[in-house]
Amino acid sequence: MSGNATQGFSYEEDLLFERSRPGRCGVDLPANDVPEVDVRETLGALARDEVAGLPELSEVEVVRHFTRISTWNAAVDLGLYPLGSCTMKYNPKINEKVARLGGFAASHPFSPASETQGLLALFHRLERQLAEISGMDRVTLQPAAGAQGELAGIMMIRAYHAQRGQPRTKVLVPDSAHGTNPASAALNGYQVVSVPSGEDGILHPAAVAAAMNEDVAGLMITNPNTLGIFETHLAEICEIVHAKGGLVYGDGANLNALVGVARPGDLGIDVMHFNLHKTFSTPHGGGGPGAGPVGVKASLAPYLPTPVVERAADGSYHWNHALPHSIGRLHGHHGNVGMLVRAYAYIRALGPDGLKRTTELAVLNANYLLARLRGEFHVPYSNPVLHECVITDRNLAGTGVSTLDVAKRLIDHGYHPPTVYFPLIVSGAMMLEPTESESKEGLDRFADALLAIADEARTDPETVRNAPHRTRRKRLDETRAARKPVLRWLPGNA
Amino acid sequence: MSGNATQGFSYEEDLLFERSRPGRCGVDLPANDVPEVDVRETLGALARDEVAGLPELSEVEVVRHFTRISTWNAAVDLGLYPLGSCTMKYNPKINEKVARLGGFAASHPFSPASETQGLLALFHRLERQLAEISGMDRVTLQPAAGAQGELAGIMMIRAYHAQRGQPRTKVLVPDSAHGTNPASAALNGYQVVSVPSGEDGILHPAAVAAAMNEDVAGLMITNPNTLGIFETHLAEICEIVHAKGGLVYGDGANLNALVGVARPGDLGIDVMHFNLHKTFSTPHGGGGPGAGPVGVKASLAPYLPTPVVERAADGSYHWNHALPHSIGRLHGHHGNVGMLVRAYAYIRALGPDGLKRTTELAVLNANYLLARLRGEFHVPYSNPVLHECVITDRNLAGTGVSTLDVAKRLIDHGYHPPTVYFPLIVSGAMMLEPTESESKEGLDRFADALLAIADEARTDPETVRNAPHRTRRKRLDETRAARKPVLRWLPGNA
Amino acid sequence: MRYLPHTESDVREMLAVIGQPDIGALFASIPAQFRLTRALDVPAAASEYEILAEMEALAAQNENADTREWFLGAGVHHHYVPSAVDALISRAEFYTSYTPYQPEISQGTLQAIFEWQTMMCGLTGLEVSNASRYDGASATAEAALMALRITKRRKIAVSGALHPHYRGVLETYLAALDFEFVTLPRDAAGRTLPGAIDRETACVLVQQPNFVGCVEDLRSLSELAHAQGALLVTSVAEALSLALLAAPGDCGADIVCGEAQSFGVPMAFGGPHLGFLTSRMAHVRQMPGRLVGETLDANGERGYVLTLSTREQHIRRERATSNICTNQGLCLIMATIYLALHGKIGLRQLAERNLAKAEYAKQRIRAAGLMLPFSAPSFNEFVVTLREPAERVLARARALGIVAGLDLAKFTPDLGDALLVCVTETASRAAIDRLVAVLAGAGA
Amino acid sequence: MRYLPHTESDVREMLAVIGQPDIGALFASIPAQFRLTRALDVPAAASEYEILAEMEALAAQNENADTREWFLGAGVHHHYVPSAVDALISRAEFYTSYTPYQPEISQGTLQAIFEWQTMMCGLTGLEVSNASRYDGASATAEAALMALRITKRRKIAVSGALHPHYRGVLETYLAALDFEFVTLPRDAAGRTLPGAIDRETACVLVQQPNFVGCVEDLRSLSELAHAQGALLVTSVAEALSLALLAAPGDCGADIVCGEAQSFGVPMAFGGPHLGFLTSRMAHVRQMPGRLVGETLDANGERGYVLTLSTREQHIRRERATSNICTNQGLCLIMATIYLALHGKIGLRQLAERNLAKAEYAKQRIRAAGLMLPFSAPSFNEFVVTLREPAERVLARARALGIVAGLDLAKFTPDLGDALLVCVTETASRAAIDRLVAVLAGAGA
Ligand SMILES: Cc1ncc(COP(=O)(O)O)c(C=O)c1O
Ligand SMILES: Cc1ncc(COP(=O)(O)O)c(C=O)c1O
Repeated sequence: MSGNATQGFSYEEDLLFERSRPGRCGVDLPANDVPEVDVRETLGALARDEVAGLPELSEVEVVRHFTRISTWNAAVDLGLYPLGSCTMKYNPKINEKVARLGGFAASHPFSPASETQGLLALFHRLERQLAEISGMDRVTLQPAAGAQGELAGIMMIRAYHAQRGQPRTKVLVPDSAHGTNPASAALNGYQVVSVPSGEDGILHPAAVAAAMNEDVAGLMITNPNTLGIFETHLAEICEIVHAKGGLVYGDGANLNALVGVARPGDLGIDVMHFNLHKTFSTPHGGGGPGAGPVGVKASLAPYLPTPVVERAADGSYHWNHALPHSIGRLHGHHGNVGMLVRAYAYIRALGPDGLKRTTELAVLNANYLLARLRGEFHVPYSNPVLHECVITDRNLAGTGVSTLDVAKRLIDHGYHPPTVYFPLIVSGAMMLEPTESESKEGLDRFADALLAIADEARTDPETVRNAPHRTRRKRLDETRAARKPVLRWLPGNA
Repeated sequence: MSGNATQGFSYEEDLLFERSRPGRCGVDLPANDVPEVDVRETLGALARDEVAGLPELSEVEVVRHFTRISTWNAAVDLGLYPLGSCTMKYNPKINEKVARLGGFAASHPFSPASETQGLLALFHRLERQLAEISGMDRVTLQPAAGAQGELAGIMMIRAYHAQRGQPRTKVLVPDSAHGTNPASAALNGYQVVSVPSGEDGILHPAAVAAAMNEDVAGLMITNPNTLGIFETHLAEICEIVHAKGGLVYGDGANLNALVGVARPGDLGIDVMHFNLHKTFSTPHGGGGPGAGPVGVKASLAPYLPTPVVERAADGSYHWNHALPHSIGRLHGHHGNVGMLVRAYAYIRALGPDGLKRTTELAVLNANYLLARLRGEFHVPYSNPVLHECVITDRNLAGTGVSTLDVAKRLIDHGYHPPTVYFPLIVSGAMMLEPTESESKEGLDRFADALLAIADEARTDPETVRNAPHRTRRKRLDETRAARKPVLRWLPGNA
Repeated sequence: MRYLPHTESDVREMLAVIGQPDIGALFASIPAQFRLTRALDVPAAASEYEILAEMEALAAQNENADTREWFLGAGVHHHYVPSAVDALISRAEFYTSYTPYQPEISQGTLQAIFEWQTMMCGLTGLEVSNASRYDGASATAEAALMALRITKRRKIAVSGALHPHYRGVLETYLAALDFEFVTLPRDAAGRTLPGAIDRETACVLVQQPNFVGCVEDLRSLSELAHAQGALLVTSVAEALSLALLAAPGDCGADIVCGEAQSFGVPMAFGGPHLGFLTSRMAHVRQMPGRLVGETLDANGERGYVLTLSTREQHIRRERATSNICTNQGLCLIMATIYLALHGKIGLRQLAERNLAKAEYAKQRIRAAGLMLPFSAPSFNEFVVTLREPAERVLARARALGIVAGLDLAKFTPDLGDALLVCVTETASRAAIDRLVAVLAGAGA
Repeated sequence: MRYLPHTESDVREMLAVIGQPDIGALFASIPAQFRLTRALDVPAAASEYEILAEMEALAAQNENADTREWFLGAGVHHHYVPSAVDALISRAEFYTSYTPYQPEISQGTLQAIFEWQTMMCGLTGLEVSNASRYDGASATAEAALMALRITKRRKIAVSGALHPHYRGVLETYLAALDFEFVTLPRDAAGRTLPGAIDRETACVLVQQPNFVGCVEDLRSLSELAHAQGALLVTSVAEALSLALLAAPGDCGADIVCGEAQSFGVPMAFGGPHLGFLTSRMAHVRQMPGRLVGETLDANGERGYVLTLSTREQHIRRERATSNICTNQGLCLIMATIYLALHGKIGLRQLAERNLAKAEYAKQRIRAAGLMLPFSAPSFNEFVVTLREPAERVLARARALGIVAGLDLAKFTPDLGDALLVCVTETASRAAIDRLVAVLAGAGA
């Protein structure tokens, strides 16, 4: 089996609460230099008697607990993590270091602009850079993730129509779209109209034209789409939407396919979000934090969330809260600043050539991987792909082995599985995004593993269906978890 | 089998050189702002054409390489590491943080004292603290590890005798001593005379008296000794040595048994080393760096290595290089300063009560472990132990299972083995030092594992003899490695 | 480029396998007129050494709590973070992984989330906790939305003492939806004055302690709300207060939401922080965001998985309970480690220490002849009425290396020249005394 | 106390199992009169928060390369360390483990050491490398001892241009042993002048580049040494020079030793650093310190183990080739990561950059009318003759935030008012120009 992984030693570790012993504590406070206060006297019935829900452990036990459980995770720093649509690229270590500088990490959002010029300058530069990269006119850094960026974008679209005195009720979303697109539109009170993709996996002008009318606020589109295919009719589609007074929202999750090569703004997109935790290398943190800045054309600039950072003639920076038509505030403060700092450092590291080269190699990797797999695996669409590709389990029909089984078996080979069963328009989809961080030989090892599994599906399907075999925990029963949910530890439910 | 460990997923990873591809590089230099130079022109034949021996990899590959291979190590942060005599206690994280402060990590040994007062103050305080803890009068922080501390101590003993015009040729070392003791004495040109321990594992006055004479420079003794037993006759032994003009060197490796409870200096020790990486929690770093400060009584102070830090009347600190009788310099600069910083932070964290409590609990843990194991395992000596204990494989005689097998089988249970086959005076020794960092339930799990192995040795000796079974690599062939040594990678020797 | 492993020959070989002459050909699907024919106008590539220098220069321009005496809070609190927290979240297995979609290789993250859920249930006195929201403000907005879904009513009674930024985000999130805001005024003591709660009211939404630092009487608020069939939603901006104040759930709160930045997450100019949301089990299917549940593997061993996902966007799409996908995972792990380190004893001691420091400050301030406008008890934050514009006091304090608090002029003009002062365990008695001296006029 | 897991009841239960009434009883073997009856006189326990504050205050009093323009080297060199190095050695698996005695659970450390050995062989042009010594000074002393063992001779011809501290440690280590030092003078060009090498000579010991920065002609020195049956031992204090200068082994050196701090190890006031030692395979059994070798496991899989331990103290005791036990393991891993990141291309570029910066500085200094006493080529360090006491120049420079170099007055008085200046990749052209201006009298 693949030289990429084997089986080894693994630690077990109970829950914090099971390791707890009354009287232990992992911190010590400085000696108290002010008078003690009597809690009851000060707070009366407003106080609680004791803290509930917390364990009691010493520092060494806590350190061992989290060090041990961490070893149960796959991670980008341990190997290929080809989770399609998530752009699991390498997270440079220098970004982690600079984000921890006291001037960033210990700064406060209510410190006046005059005392935080370094941060405002960074905001201003990053906004300009993202605008240049995307071909948009203005950018807000406030959204905490892509989905919040979508919400912000949709809200600006709503504000735009409202101001024109023509509120609209519908938003068009291709059937290949990510779940956050319809969810964001709905969260902002829009009715979602699903638009079918064509045989070739992309959106066709006719389909959009058929759905487009004066009651449609706009279209949300991902380009390249979730199949990794460039929406070749996008310009025409934008015209159709614009002709009916609608706006086009661009889901920028797949921007890693375009940076330095093409700009959504040039393609007719009116508003889009960036996933800094994808295209711009900020770490995914086991589920976040990310950052989802939003870029807009000038027409939508009046609706940007407040405050916006501005540069005065004297070169100093300040916050502008006075945007009369702003959709208002989306985040308690200035967004996920720590991620903005990292993304800025990433753009500085690459420069114009490096950014473009990154895109080229991300696309080269996806195409190489597809070339290695085509034939053995069914490829649902023949159109050329950019930064990611989708294959399916169709060719495994009859073996009893499904996409899920292939995914689990990949784990035994030392790989995080691809995104599976998405996009929904492809049955048994496996969505592979290697990113530019993977070397040719790394891709070859990965392709060999997938091919070996396809082979194994025919020769020894049971082994595939029962995978993973090498992990500390075997396949987990998700149905059981949902049937009678156990969502917290209670004494005795161990 | 023990709930402490199981088998899981493990990554494989080739050597750096096998992953290398011509043209890759993991760093970028800033643009050059000075004229390029022609190497040949400047250096002629003194230059080499190209660098040999180095691989070529990108940053992401290097990060993955070392992250992956790191997962093959056991570590204190992952669990009990009861390596006797090594005091593998918890390494507090705050110490790692403060040692990295620029004012320490980016400071230079040739910066004048006036510009490095913070470091000199720390040196001075740490010296005072170690002197107080050990009952010695002066301390040098220069030695890089315990063994270099031993060498420094022996050199001071030599200088002491030389100055009295009576150079001596022999050093007494108990047969239970650590290998560095005789090696250090020999490295300084002394003839080593081994003194037998008594039936009860400790040194007896008679044995020392028999070996002691005017040609003996001194005695090296470890207390508690390598069996974890306090040398109850030490005071008398010191008198015997002193009576013949000799000096007593104390090996402080086992100081974790005494801090705050008894002081070597009060027991008659003239010179001793500290292992800051043991008693004072500085991390062992996979083999170092450590730090081996040496404390001396006033009689040996004139011979301390130079320079020594001193405090002036005005409270400022300076280096004193003018010690006419000094043995000279032992280290290129001021020793392993980063470790001194960590040890200082550790002493500050514990304070007088914490230091003593640490000793008490280290001793409690060793005694508890011994109580749990006594009976099943043979205990060679009945004397009470302090911070560590020694058991043997005697009771396994006939099963074909030896100490080495038990050690390897412990790995399957998720524990680093104890120190084995040391001290040499105990056949099949297993030397267990849990340290104070281990909780009662942790010790119980560990004892249960050892007892289960003893049991298994009788019911299923093969399984024990072939251990470990759960690790990525099974038992390694050390004989083969030594027979035809392969000490570096060469193209094609993979 | 150091991040890119490809050699020239790799590229050639790969193109050969793909069957394309050059990389440009891979972009053939992009219409020529849309291809960028110039280099991006961003600064030239920088080495690590240059990046570090530039970032240090930018960082040096920002006042921060590492180098000042700090009394500014207002929802972002300066607490000491034990070094073990950063050491542990710096494990690549935690910070370079993603959402634990594949449980067999994500048990570390999943177990930590399960532990977080358990601790937050205990701290808030409720039965179910999700795995983070973006921040306290959006968590509060989503809590309100959740209340609307549960009660199917269309009125929200919001405390006037809710953090103005939370109120702002709430309004942004709800702007497009059909329902009505009623604002509950603040009484003289500094607490929310109930009233205007009726059968139309979906929820009463109050902050605990509220924006001006006063501790609300949740029990009576919940009685009033429940009497009308409305829910009590409690928003907590200073999570440490949960260790000292009666658990909102025990006081009748149906949903507790807020900001857990105080649990080991850096202030970082306002983010990334850690929104949280807990509720009664009865409402779990209306809960937004990820949930981790316990289950068994094929061998019957205990393990953890993401569960009840049918609430979520990737399954439910436009009918999901929220649009959230990427959340604040690593901040959740920071907080879980922080809470594990402090534990039951340490967190309580810490909260009591905050109370003691703040009470000492209040007493010194009164002694200095300054007015504290509110009589309601506070935790670690309170309002001081000044004798001059707060701006001037703040400027004087800054000159002395003290960040004295938040100028309330913009937020609660009715309070006149007022400052919101936050005193945590990080303030020494001497620093507090220096603060009081400045408030009282020193440095003028 | 936060580091100690024991609860009171744990202690009680454990004592019960042991069969002792109290902890005191466990120390019964210590004679009463020797038990400490008072508390240790050390400062009271401090919280993390207090420790951090105290340490930051101490650190702030030390001039350092993070905040100054740095031209001070002399065996401790300021180079930029890529952030991946610290991120990786901060893996607990590396820094909280110990010597890999148990290979099955130490393969990470063992493989890294094997990789280090391979790289150092390539860089020095020799066949075997050990797994670190304490530092360059003691590595050099042990190299001399090794030469004495190999040749069984009793004379050591030491270059007068050896780092004075290395010379000091050499003398300390050899003080007790019966043999003789001969010092080889420095010629006008700054190189070691051979001579006084005879059949008694065990080795010729030279530093490359030498203490005054000059590059020695190792080939001719090795010919002269070998002609007398002596070994050539080359000590390298600036390991980066190995990327640019002819490999000592290729020039005939039999043993190469020195300091690898330049490979990613912080200056840290002089330690911990990284001593290294390489030699010809023929001498491997005389080599001090640990060696890692390749082997197979029970399944025939490749793995690594500590090997040839019969040379070492834990086996050979007084007959061991050295007394070393704990060495500089983690520094070795830092250097291995550093070298892997730079690799063949990066390390060469870096070395050439150092040369270019130093040559630029020399040219500007000459242009400023100052004298460079030595004509021999240099790498990144060289001597400048001043027109005034170095002390005065250094003080002026410090006032401008520049640490200009090492005052040679104490070390090579024969050079008059002289400064040893080190110029690495970290010095910008502007910084170099500022330095030259100060050397030439600016700031007076
Ligand atoms: C195509 C697409 N759109 C939107 C999103 C949502 O972005 P985020 O997870 O940052 O909220 C994702 C993230 O997975 C995505 O893949
Ligand atoms: C008893 C004893 N003495 C001396 C030493 C040598 O100390 P170091 O390894 O720090 O050189 C050790 C270390 O293992 C030891 O256990």
